[in-house]
Amino acid sequence: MSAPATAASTTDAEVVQTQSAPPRRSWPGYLTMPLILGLVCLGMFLYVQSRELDSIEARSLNARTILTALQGHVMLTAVSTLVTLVISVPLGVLLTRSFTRVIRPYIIGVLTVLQAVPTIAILVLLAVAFLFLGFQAAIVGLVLYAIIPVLLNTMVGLEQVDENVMEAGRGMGFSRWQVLTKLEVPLAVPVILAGVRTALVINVGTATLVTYIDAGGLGDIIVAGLSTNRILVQLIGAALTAVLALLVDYIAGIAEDLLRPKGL
Amino acid sequence: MNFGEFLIRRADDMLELGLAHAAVVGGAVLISTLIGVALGVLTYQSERARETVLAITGSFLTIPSFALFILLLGPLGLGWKPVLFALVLYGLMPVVRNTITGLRGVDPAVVESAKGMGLSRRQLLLRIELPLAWPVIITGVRVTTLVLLGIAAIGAIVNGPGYGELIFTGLARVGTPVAVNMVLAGAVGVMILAVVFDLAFYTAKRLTTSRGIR
Amino acid sequence: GGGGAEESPNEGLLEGVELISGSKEFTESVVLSQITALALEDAGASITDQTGISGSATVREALESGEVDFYWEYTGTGWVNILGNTTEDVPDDLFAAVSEDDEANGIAWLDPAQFENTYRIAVKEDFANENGITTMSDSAEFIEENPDQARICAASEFINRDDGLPGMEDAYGFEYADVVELDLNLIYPQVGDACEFGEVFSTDARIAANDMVVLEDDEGFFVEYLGAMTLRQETLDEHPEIAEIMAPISEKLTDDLMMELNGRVDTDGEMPEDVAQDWLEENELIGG
Amino acid sequence: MSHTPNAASGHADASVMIRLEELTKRFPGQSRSAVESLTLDILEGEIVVLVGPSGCGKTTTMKMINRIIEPSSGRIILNGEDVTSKNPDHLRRRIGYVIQQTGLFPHMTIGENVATVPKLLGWDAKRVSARVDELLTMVNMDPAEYRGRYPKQLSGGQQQRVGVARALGADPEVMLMDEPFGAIDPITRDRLQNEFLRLQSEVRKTIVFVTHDIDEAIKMGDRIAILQEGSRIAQYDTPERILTAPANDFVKDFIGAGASLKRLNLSRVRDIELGTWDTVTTADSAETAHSTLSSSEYSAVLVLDTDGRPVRWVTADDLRRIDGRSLDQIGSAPQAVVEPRATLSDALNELVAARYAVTVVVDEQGRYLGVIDFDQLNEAIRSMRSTAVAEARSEFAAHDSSQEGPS
Amino acid sequence: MSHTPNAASGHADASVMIRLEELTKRFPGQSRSAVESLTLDILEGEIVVLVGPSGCGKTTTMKMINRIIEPSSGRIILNGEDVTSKNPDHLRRRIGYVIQQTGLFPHMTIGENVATVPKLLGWDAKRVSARVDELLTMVNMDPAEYRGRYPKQLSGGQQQRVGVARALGADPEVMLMDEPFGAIDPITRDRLQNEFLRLQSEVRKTIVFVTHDIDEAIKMGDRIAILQEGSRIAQYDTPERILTAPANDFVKDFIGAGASLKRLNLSRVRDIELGTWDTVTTADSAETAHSTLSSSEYSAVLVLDTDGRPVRWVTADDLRRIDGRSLDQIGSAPQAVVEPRATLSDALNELVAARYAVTVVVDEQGRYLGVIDFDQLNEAIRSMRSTAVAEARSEFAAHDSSQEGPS
Ligand SMILES: Nc1ncnc2c1ncn2[C@@H]1O[C@H](COP(=O)(O)OP(=O)(O)OP(=O)(O)O)[C@@H](O)[C@H]1O
Ligand SMILES: Nc1ncnc2c1ncn2[C@@H]1O[C@H](COP(=O)(O)OP(=O)(O)OP(=O)(O)O)[C@@H](O)[C@H]1O
Ligand SMILES: [Mg+2]
Ligand SMILES: [Mg+2]
Repeated sequence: MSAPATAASTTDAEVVQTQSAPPRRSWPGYLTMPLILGLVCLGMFLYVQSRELDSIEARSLNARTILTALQGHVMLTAVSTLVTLVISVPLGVLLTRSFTRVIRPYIIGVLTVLQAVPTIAILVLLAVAFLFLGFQAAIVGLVLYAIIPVLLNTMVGLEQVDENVMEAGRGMGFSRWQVLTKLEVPLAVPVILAGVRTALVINVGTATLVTYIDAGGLGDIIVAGLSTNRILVQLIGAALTAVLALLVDYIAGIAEDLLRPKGL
Repeated sequence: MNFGEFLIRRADDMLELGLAHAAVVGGAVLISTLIGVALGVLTYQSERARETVLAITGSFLTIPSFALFILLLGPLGLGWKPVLFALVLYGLMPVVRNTITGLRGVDPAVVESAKGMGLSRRQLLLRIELPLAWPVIITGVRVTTLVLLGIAAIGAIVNGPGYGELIFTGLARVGTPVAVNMVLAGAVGVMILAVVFDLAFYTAKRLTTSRGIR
Repeated sequence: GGGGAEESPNEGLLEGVELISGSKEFTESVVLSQITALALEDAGASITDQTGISGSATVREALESGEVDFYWEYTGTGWVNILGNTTEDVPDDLFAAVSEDDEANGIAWLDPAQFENTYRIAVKEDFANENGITTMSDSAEFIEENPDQARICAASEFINRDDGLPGMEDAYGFEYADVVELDLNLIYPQVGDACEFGEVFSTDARIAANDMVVLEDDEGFFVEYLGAMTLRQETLDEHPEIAEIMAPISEKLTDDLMMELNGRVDTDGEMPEDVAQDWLEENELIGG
Repeated sequence: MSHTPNAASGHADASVMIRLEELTKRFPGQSRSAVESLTLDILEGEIVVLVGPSGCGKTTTMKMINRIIEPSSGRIILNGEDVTSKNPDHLRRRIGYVIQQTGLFPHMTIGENVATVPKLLGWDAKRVSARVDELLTMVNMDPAEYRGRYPKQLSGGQQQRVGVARALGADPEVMLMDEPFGAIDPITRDRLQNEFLRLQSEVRKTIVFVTHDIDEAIKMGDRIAILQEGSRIAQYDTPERILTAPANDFVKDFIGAGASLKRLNLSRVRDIELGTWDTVTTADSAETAHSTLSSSEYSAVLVLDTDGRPVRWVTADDLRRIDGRSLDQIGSAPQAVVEPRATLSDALNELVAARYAVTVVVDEQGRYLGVIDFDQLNEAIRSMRSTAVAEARSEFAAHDSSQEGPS
Repeated sequence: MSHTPNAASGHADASVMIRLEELTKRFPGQSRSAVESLTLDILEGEIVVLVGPSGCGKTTTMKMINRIIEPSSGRIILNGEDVTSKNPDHLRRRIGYVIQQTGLFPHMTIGENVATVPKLLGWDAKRVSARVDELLTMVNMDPAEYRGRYPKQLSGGQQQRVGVARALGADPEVMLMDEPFGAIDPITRDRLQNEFLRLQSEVRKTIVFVTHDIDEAIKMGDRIAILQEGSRIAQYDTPERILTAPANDFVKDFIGAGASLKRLNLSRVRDIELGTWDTVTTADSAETAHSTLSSSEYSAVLVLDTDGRPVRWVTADDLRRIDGRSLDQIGSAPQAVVEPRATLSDALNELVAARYAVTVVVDEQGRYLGVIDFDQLNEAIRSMRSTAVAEARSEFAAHDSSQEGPS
């Protein structure tokens, strides 16, 4: 290639490129994140190995406890996210249909209100007022917390779809359902997924709180560290949470690359 | 004492806590929005930059708030300062993410014609791209606000301002008659704030989103 | 406060001194802090209230960094949480050991009060009566026989400490079938529901309020948790009067008294500062 | 204007496919209606072209027919059935639609875009794929190259062609086409138009076609509705009649300069009587040619080969300088040559630049049939016009007398 | 093809505004280049029209000129300055751009859209507002009605017009216009074209204009570049020369049927010598008319009024039935009348349908100047063509001999 083109101002060249070719990550691009996360884990492992642990630290920082906590956390995140999706995407779709215009503000209002209450308060209230504990209560708390990001983004995403495209679809005899599934939802995927990824990260973070109602997860480790003032334990717990969040977000990123319509 | 009586007896408190809560959350949202939009704007064109920024702001959200508040206590002390700081960190990700998504969704034909008219990068951004991405961005801000309203309550552990005080005091007395009232009062307070904030956002979205793209 | 009818015992000792009161989030800690604050104010100090900080670690951090000037701590917590020891080797005079070791951190412990707020296991009164359980040993037996009714609600700290659940199970030679990990506060309402046994603090008014009874630690396993006021050594050096002022008060703080004061807040819904004020005035520890 | 020319007049026999009754659309917040009480009949199997100035309401009218825009008032009757309040999805599946802004689905490849309706109809993959290729080829786009691309990777005209291909996918009985060829170059457009007309002559769909190009309207339309602001009908008639008997100044203006020239597009050489010219054959001698020429009123003779194909114009001058060569080696080659299926416009085009001001007409084998000169064209035009005017007059009278009937 | 007609040949004197050198664009993942080594000079103050089949690379070429698409290789020289690697914003502010897809800003009202560049330039509010009104009026849209609307509330053609108005806002020295009138009806389009040409005659901007409409190209272009796939230049020449001496079959095909008729658009009645017809005046008696007629080769005389304006055609028949009426009360009114500034195409249009196969030419006051008959047109065309062919031949020879020079 001749000099002039390469000398072009970089920001501009990038714009042009993103417009002409759908951005797909290269293989090295895909590998960076797991590599970094792996290294972080390895670092933590080596550091913990090198330390004399007292009995309190040892009680939290052992493979069995960590794995159980991790597994619990993954379950919490996975199930709550799944439930969130199952609730909020269809709800978002419903709330963008014209026939729900009247009830729309109320439903959103209620959900907003629930979202804003600190999860810890919801958990406590569930536990105290309904004596509702454990995994299921935790899911309720997490879901209430994650609905709004997905719901709002679903709605905005759907509202943003180009009118002309929908008109063309309707003009071709697409039923409402087909317009929705074949055009609106795919075209709203980037915005919806932004909401989902936000919710996922929030869920991974918030799920550390459900340890207070016997729902396990990495919160067990963090709170153990917190309550006995063992910084190392806290740090490991928090770091594991962050690693998990980034990993989950990374996987969601791959899902987005696959789901994001390529023509956009 | 039922909940109603409790509220009436604590009405002054409720109002005061509410204002404090709203102030710290409002401040944090404002700051996160400014920083978040700026980060989004700086990174949305480059795959690597935006993934990095999202990973970093995302991992903020995973730091347990208890731990973060305690961490901040040393440098920032007790009260609103650590709370504000932590809230800003927590609030970034939804804003950044939606800013990026919104900017990337702007119709290339429109960007092209704007460029064709000689708008500078800045003008393009301020006059065309941001206004068009605005509905998505403001949704991110809305999510941030709601998330922060909740987290702000946890700020009570470092004696931060707001309804968290009621919630945590209540929590500390669970099993006693006032406990549920207190937690409930705190929760209701936050809920009311949520409604107020959300109404504000709804109005702001309507007022700030051009009729041409509604 | 000037203009009072009654003469204050410590009039003017701390005139012009500014102090910040801290406490943990639970009632007893707040009440103790309020009592202290009122007493010091009575001596002329002006007090900024920063009570109700959540978590031992938080409030301790606040003390060390000067965000607060004093709060009440417990010897057991000091030994394990603050000084990072385990409880396999608890010294006989725990208070002496803790206060000595903590000097290195620049924190002073005033002489302890007469109450002890330690770990205990509690059950519902009905449950105790029905099954004839009054001591820990009884419970060990019961658990042996009824593994399906052997669930304990406990908070993270208790579960993870040697002087908590693991050590206790060793000492009494039994094992709970299920550990329900909860926030400390959630335990009181959950006993009898999510679990049969619950970890409680001995002076907590909610024990009585929730119709629970404490099982006797007949093996004497639990570490002592004497309450004592902590403050930075430099504060104490500057104002040694504080120790003088607090000594008579600590004298009077017994288990039963604490239980009562806690109860007035928790059960009767009074404000901690009112409870503190009443008690101090009643006992003429401050001027009216 | 209360007198909207009755659309169905004179067509009572053919069945009406689309009837619009007093269709009105007023957009919220606008002072004027975009479409104002439009009444129009479209017969089965015909192509009706809507033309009119930008913003006159053509697109709005189209969108009301398939109910993408709900009318403010009025009725739409499809094939005898009032569909104004029917389920619009079902309605739309019977109606193909080419949207003005192309509206390709940006997240689907070209192939997927075109395959949309066939897939909707549940065709099997092989058939769909074959159909996609067929349609893309029809709009002059190489399937191998374009099938896998995304809309944003196409040029404007290519996008529009994909839009057309997509709308044809399902072979719907009724088609609405909103400026389908607006962004396409003349060669491709001509090819598409012809392809379209060929298809139409086979399957006879009912087509409503919007264009702003009056030439296209004349070429494509069985009837043309010239619309004024608010979709008020200025004239609704056959292309011939619109060109020769414009109803008013608006129509006249809209047709623009060159109405007569445009009119020539509508007739073909085979429709008029050809003139004759003096001919000789290559077998003839120079003398024969010379005598023919001297007895002719023209300054040249046309030399035909033995099969009767014109090969040369030869003048007296040429003959003088023949120098023993044969007749097909002198003179000049005839250039203005057309076949009978050429339009009169083609003939005139040749004529204008032709030597001897005459166009030679040959049959498909290239054999001489006759000539056209300007006077013949002039006469043809003039007679067409007088017929049209007479027709218009008599119809207008008939219409006037039937005014009392139910409206 | 290595022989790209040298763009600048014969124009060495006028200064080159835009020079494209070996400009190439290959989109990622495509096998063929969208633009392949295009070299083109555009002189200051001229309108160059790019025409070519859909997908041949016109839009890509335009976007490379203002660097919205970065070229894969090659150089762009603007006014002598290599701008290939200059800051594109500064470049673009000197270049107005009408995008093919209109690209209006959906969040701004029409008024705000049009005001964009004037505001950028920091004009005060009053001046901006006046300019907006002026521009909207120019594109035939009532400012009062449309200024406050949003793009989605406009019809397709209206949107396009706003796009044009917006690009004109700042009065840039160079304009790139990508099918600016593609979706506009002929009347409005004609008006816009004329307005544009009028403006251009005053300010002489340098304009690159893309269209797929060869008629528009002929009307608007000082020079036309006919492009083949990959933006390869098939011919780059004046409209006259392209019509009369197409470089190859591609160009011939692209011009399409009716090249000669199109050619007639380029000349005006005043450019050719008028014929004469026998005239009498209304003051003359029937006998004078009769004698004029009988000595005439035509079958009718033209009756002029006392000011010399044609009022009647009168034939022998008419005279016979005069019954004492004056000459202006018999015969038929002359219809085929044009003024000298009419194009030959207008004249032919009249001629085709004219009684007596003749078009009457009158001056601006309507006074008789002469007539045009078909033979005159024919001759005019034929002489134009031979001039063009001769020119092309001599130039080609000159070009051939200069092949060795630096490219
Ligand atoms: N982003 C892209 N990626 C790949 N190919 C492209 C892209 N944009 C355009 N093309 C191809 O480049 C060629 C030239 O496109 P361009 O838009 O310049 O054509 P055009 O001459 O403007 O056509 P039209 O008259 O249809 O607007 C076309 O074949 C088109 O398919
Ligand atoms: N959504 C809308 N809101 C308000 N006015 C509208 C809307 N859509 C169209 N109009 C107006 O209605 C009129 C008719 O629009 P329509 O799109 O039907 O015109 P058209 O005949 O298709 O024009 P074109 O040839 O330019 O495409 C126009 O004046 C337009 O401004
Ligand atoms: Mg339209
Ligand atoms: Mg183009």
